[in-house]
Amino acid sequence: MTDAPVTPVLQARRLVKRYGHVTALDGADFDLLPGEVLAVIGDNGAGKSSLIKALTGALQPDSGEILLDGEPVRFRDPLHAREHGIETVYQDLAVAASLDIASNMFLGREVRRPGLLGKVFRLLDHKRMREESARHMAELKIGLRSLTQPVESLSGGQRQGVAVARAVAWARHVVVMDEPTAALGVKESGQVLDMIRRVRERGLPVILISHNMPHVFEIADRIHIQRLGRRVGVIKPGDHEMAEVVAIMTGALQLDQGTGSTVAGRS
Amino acid sequence: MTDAPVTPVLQARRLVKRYGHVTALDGADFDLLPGEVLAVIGDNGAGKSSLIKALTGALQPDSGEILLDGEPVRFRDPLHAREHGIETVYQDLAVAASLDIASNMFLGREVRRPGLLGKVFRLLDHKRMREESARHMAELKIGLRSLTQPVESLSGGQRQGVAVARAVAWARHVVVMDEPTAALGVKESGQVLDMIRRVRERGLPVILISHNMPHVFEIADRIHIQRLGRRVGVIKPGDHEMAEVVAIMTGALQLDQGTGSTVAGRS
Amino acid sequence: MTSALSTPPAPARTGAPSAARRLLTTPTMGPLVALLLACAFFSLNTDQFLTGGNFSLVIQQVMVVGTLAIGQTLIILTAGIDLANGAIMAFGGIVMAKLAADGAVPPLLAIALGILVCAAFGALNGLLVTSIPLPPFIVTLGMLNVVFALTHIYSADQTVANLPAPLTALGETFAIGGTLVTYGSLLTILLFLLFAYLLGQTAWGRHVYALGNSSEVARLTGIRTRRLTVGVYTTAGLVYGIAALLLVSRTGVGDPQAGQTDNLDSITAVVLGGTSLFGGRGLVLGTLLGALIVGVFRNGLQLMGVSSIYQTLITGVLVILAVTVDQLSRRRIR
Amino acid sequence: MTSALSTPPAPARTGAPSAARRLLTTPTMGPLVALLLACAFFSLNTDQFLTGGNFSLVIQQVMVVGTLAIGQTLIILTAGIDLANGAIMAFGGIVMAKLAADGAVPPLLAIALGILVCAAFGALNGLLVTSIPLPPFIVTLGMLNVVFALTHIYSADQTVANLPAPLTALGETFAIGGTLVTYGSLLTILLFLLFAYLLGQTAWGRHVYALGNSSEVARLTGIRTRRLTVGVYTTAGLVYGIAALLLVSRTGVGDPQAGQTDNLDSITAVVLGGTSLFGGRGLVLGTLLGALIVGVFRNGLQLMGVSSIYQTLITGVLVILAVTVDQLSRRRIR
Amino acid sequence: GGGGTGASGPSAAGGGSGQVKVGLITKTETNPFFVKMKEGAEAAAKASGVELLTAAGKFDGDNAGQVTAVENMVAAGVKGILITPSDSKAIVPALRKARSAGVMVIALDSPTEPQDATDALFATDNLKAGELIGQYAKAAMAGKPTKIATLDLAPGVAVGKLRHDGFLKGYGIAEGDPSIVCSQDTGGDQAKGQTAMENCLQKAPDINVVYTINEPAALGAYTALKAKGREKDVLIVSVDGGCTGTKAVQSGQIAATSQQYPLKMAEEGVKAVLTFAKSGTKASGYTDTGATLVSDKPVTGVESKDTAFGLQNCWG
Ligand SMILES: Nc1ncnc2c1ncn2[C@@H]1O[C@H](COP(=O)(O)OP(=O)(O)OP(=O)(O)O)[C@@H](O)[C@H]1O
Ligand SMILES: Nc1ncnc2c1ncn2[C@@H]1O[C@H](COP(=O)(O)OP(=O)(O)OP(=O)(O)O)[C@@H](O)[C@H]1O
Ligand SMILES: OC[C@H]1O[C@](O)(CO)[C@@H](O)[C@@H]1O
Ligand SMILES: [Mg+2]
Ligand SMILES: [Mg+2]
Repeated sequence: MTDAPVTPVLQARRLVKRYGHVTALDGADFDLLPGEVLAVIGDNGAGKSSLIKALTGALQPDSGEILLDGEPVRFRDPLHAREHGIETVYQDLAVAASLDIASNMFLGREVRRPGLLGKVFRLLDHKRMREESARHMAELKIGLRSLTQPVESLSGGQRQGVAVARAVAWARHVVVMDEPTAALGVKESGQVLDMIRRVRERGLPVILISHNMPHVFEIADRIHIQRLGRRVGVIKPGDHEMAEVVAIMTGALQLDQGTGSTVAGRS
Repeated sequence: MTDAPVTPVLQARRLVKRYGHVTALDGADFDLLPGEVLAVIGDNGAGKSSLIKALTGALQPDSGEILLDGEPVRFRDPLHAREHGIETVYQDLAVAASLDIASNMFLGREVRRPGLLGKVFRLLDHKRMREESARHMAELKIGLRSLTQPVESLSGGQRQGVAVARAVAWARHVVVMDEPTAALGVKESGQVLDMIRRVRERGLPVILISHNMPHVFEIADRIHIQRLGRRVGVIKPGDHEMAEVVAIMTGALQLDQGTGSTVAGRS
Repeated sequence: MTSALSTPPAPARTGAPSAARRLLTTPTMGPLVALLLACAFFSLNTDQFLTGGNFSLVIQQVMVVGTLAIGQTLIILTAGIDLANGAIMAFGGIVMAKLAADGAVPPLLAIALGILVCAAFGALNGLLVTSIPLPPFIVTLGMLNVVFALTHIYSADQTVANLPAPLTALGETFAIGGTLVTYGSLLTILLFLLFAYLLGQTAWGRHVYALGNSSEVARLTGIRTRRLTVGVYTTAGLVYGIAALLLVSRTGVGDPQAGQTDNLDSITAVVLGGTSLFGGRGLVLGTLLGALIVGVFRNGLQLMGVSSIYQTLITGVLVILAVTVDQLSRRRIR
Repeated sequence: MTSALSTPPAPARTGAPSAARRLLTTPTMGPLVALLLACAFFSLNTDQFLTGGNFSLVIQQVMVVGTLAIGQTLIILTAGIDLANGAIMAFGGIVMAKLAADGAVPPLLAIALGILVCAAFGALNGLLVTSIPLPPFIVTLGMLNVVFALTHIYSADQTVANLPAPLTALGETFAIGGTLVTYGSLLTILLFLLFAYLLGQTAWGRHVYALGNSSEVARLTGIRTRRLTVGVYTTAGLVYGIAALLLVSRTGVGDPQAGQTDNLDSITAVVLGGTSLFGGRGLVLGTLLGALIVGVFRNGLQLMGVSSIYQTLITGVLVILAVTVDQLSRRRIR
Repeated sequence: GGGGTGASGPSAAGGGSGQVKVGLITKTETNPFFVKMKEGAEAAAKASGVELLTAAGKFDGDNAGQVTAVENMVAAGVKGILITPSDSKAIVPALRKARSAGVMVIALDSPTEPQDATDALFATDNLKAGELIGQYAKAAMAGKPTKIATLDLAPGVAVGKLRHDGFLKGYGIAEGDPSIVCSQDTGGDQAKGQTAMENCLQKAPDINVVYTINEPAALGAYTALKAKGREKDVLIVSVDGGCTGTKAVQSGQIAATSQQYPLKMAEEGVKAVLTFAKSGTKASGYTDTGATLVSDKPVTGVESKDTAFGLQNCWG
């Protein structure tokens, strides 16, 4: 099923991560193909966030292997992954509460003024950063009454929007989004899905974690199903019913990876 | 449309709340009828959370009036609302990070040992609280590998589950949930909707804020549409198409409250 | 489903199968290891260290700061801090000593009044902290100056001696297996146990932790955070009053100069004991270990004849080492 | 869409239409009001207060603590704290004084070495804080003892006098409209402006605030939090080195006893200036105001002839009042 | 009251290791005066083959720290303790316990209250030291109208009060006299002394006599005066006679100082403990280690020595 003649952009083999006696990843495999939108679904606690954290340098797996474009890599930290063009929206909203939207959009990649002011005096180009942020936020159509207020005073959805806009704006290789629409309104969610499509059009693959099955079926090229810390299957939305996929996810059905057909599972 | 011969359980008239120069509530009205599930929908930043915070004592409106069973009330703080049987799941997860699940479930309502140990020595009945918590959590079918770990080590969805289970377990008058399923998996979301139904069966009204239109249409008796800090309409799911409701919510259509029909709006 | 990864403030589960694991994962493990290492070191390096009498002495020496650190623990658990505790204790001590020495007031009443005064200052701190609200650091810093001044004004800078028996009773000793222990040491240990119980086994304790995790969460959960905070500061003040009595009974005088570095010393004990300065995480028995670590270092180095400036140097290094051991032991468990 | 509700660390927008609103909502408003109130009070109550000479004096008196408080602000913005800054400064001062007085080393080199030593201790603090990681409170508490001891050992407790001119040059004065101002005062003001610029107008400043908001968020956003933290502590150490030079030039000697209460005093200035002890929120110019508030109180009360114990009492009350004004002014704006 | 004897652990007399141990507890480890005292004790200890243990309070006035040090030294088995009490009354019960455990206790520098709480006292007469500089200042001003600033120690520390009172006595005025225009605490610290003097000058620019608790405070005052160009016409008097201070007297920065002899206090103390260890005879009573007025501008009616003498006998 997952076989393709192309080299996966991002791959993981048998990742294991334990917290005390809780095993978050229990030998998880993972493949992301070029240009695809790969949805990762699974129950709460299935290890989806742990998986993508391991893939993006935010946590170090206890064992297992990660390959980028077929080459083994070990991301020391999120910055390292970022330097490889991988941008991530983490589930726990990586925004700095007391900074404003523009500062958050450009955090770690600030733009300095041209000329001496920037080179020698390292003066930030606030105006440009604010304008570009406004543009990116407008693309997402998140209604914001002020761009200069600290993000801590934004609504949960607005804050989420900032993180999504940032990832999309900067990605050069892979975009990873951990439940990006969880806090978003209908309109804003639609915008995020549009954005994901546009990212795909740019040729970049996207990893999307979501509990929203209609969204997943609407946008995903393939669906990675995570259960109890493992990948229990990868399917194409067209080949399966939504109800069937949910059943696999919860363990009610089992997927035979050879044939792609499902058999009754042990719950 | 909102007219009914019965006294609303909870009502608000022309609530206003400003943060600096941001107006979160701009004269919002609100009615909750006995025994109903009332969904509150609206874009990000529409003032949904501000509205229910004002209704449950978590914030003090700058002006406007709140009525409980037809009588004017002013909740000093969330405890005061709670004493009137109103339980709330706030959007920003009101759980104490370093305490375990049982402690969170019973926070503020701890059970003491029977007899002298409890009365004089104020000894907590950990066993009973843990057992009851396990029961409530099991009802929600949130998969938890340990009940005694601090909630900060739970996944976002698991944490959300704790807050929902707590509200449902304790409510005596009204249950308020601000995006309770936002972080939940498919199975877990289904459980929450089931729970809401069961609460309604107990005769308690439920206020549900959600961005998930299928959920809203599946469970709500009426839908309160919030836009730019105001209620722009209340509809019954049966009377309107989902797309139409979304259009009202985003301002593309306007609802004529007299007839219940929609007219093209100014966006 | 109810397995046993223990949480910092989780209650002891009697008879639970995982007692060993629980012990290993308790946050007091680090301080305990640090303390035992220090004891082992000093036992090997001096003859006088490993004796009942010397241990009794160390406990006497840390009981005042240790008791102050109980109150400090409560306040730090709520994400506050108290810089005024030593000053409040000094004032309480002077009040009880002056009232009793002048003979104007029966000794027991004098003690009660002294403790009450401390509780009142604690309450005042709590009211100020919750009023606007104001940051605890700055409230107690201001209060430190105020109470310090009041102490000197009230005492006219005179040390008060010749105290009646009840004020020094806690300095009397009784024997446990040949080792003489003061009643004050016993009282201190009992206070630690009492607060371990209150924090771990009562609703009040849960609320203190919840408040420290996030006062907004606590408020939304329906905890009366203002009342709770004032209560915590008042209780801490009460404990400082008991520390005042311990101090008076230990030194036999009312001393207006007392307690001046005890604020930082008590915070040190709390932090060495593994309690987070950000609130919501920690155990009062860790604080006892923290206080003992400092006391053991000072005593052991003195017994080894290390000169005082080198004592200071070594104590500095050891404080950092002790907390390193603590952090490492936690990481291993995670 | 780009209206102007200002954020604490937001940069100044030159020529923005909402300058008035921006001023009103800036978190330095509270300290400023408190300072102006204090100045008004003392001007009305003593003749000598409102003179250029007296203001110049107040600045001289607060410049050492003020400069230390710049470093303290940086560290507190990262959600850390530094209890060792006064001790590090004292050591730096002794190093430069001894090296220069013995004549072994040219004065300018001696100054450079003294400042470097301070930066090195800052770096050591930063490395320890990020290593395990360890809590800044306890690292710097330990370091306080270590550096204190080193100062006394290295100086053999001798005050070093007869310093060559470069070491005292900052104590010289120049006239601004008839009022004599020391070069040291000027340097202090310039340092404040420099760090206001660095924190508000450079990427480094943004990162410091982000780190203070949440080091996990900063890490996930791709900031090298370890390197940044070590950098902040090292920079703070460097600033303490400059404070050491200011101290030496002010007193004209290298004094091993210097700086002992400056740790708490510098924290007081930071907190009075409206910076949050929890990190991520505050302005270094607020710290300048905080330092001035303390200096003005002390000076004004002295001029009014208030006896020192009552000065302590009143200072305590005023510290609480100042932060009350600050908090109230913020609340009004919200 | 009192806690009986046994509370402090092992009986001291049975020192065990053979070598006689003696403890020295100073007020702080930051004042050169006490450092010198420690050096004196170390030298004497080496000469007589006894082992010296040292400890100090954390600040001037830290009684609790000194109590702990006393207990630990008793536990370490010292034969005698030399102590400069930070709090003359508060230390008494702890010393009583030590003595009843068989340890000889000698106060250095500052007395206990009551004085017989220690076996003996080797100290400067601090009231006298203050009186000497008071008399000197009075004579030097020769009837000119005076405005006096007193730069004191800290509230509640006996030495500070004794010297201050002695100065007023020598000057022939009482507390509250209108000629005292400014009184400030300095903690005996140079930087704080400077700030205090600056503020005093701001308040009363015409101050012409400055009493200082010790020489660090005096030097701070001098720096402040110099900044105002007033160093020539203000008379500074002090107590201590340390080498830095005595040099300042020589160069005219300080007009006169009462010199004390910490080395002597320490040496005598160690010797006394050795004698006790050998013969069981305890030292007793008060030994005035002397205070000498040092000045290069002698005044009539007050006996003084010049700085040549001062530098020969100075400490630090
Ligand atoms: N820091 C941690 N400490 C302890 N346990 C953890 C930690 N992080 C995650 N876990 C545990 O690991 C398991 C997997 O968590 P993870 O966050 O990866 O799940 P998830 O699939 O993302 O869930 P959700 O859909 O709720 O976000 C959970 O049981 C969780 O409790
Ligand atoms: N504490 C606050 N300070 C300043 N502004 C605030 C604060 N809380 C809310 N706001 C603003 O008030 C408006 C309404 O916020 P609210 O949280 O009520 O929206 P919401 O409808 O719940 O949005 P969401 O669906 O994203 O949760 C938003 O513009 C938000 O930025
Ligand atoms: O600080 C007070 C102490 O300072 C001295 O004068 C030495 O400088 C001592 O005699 C006194 O005890
Ligand atoms: Mg997740
Ligand atoms: Mg909301």
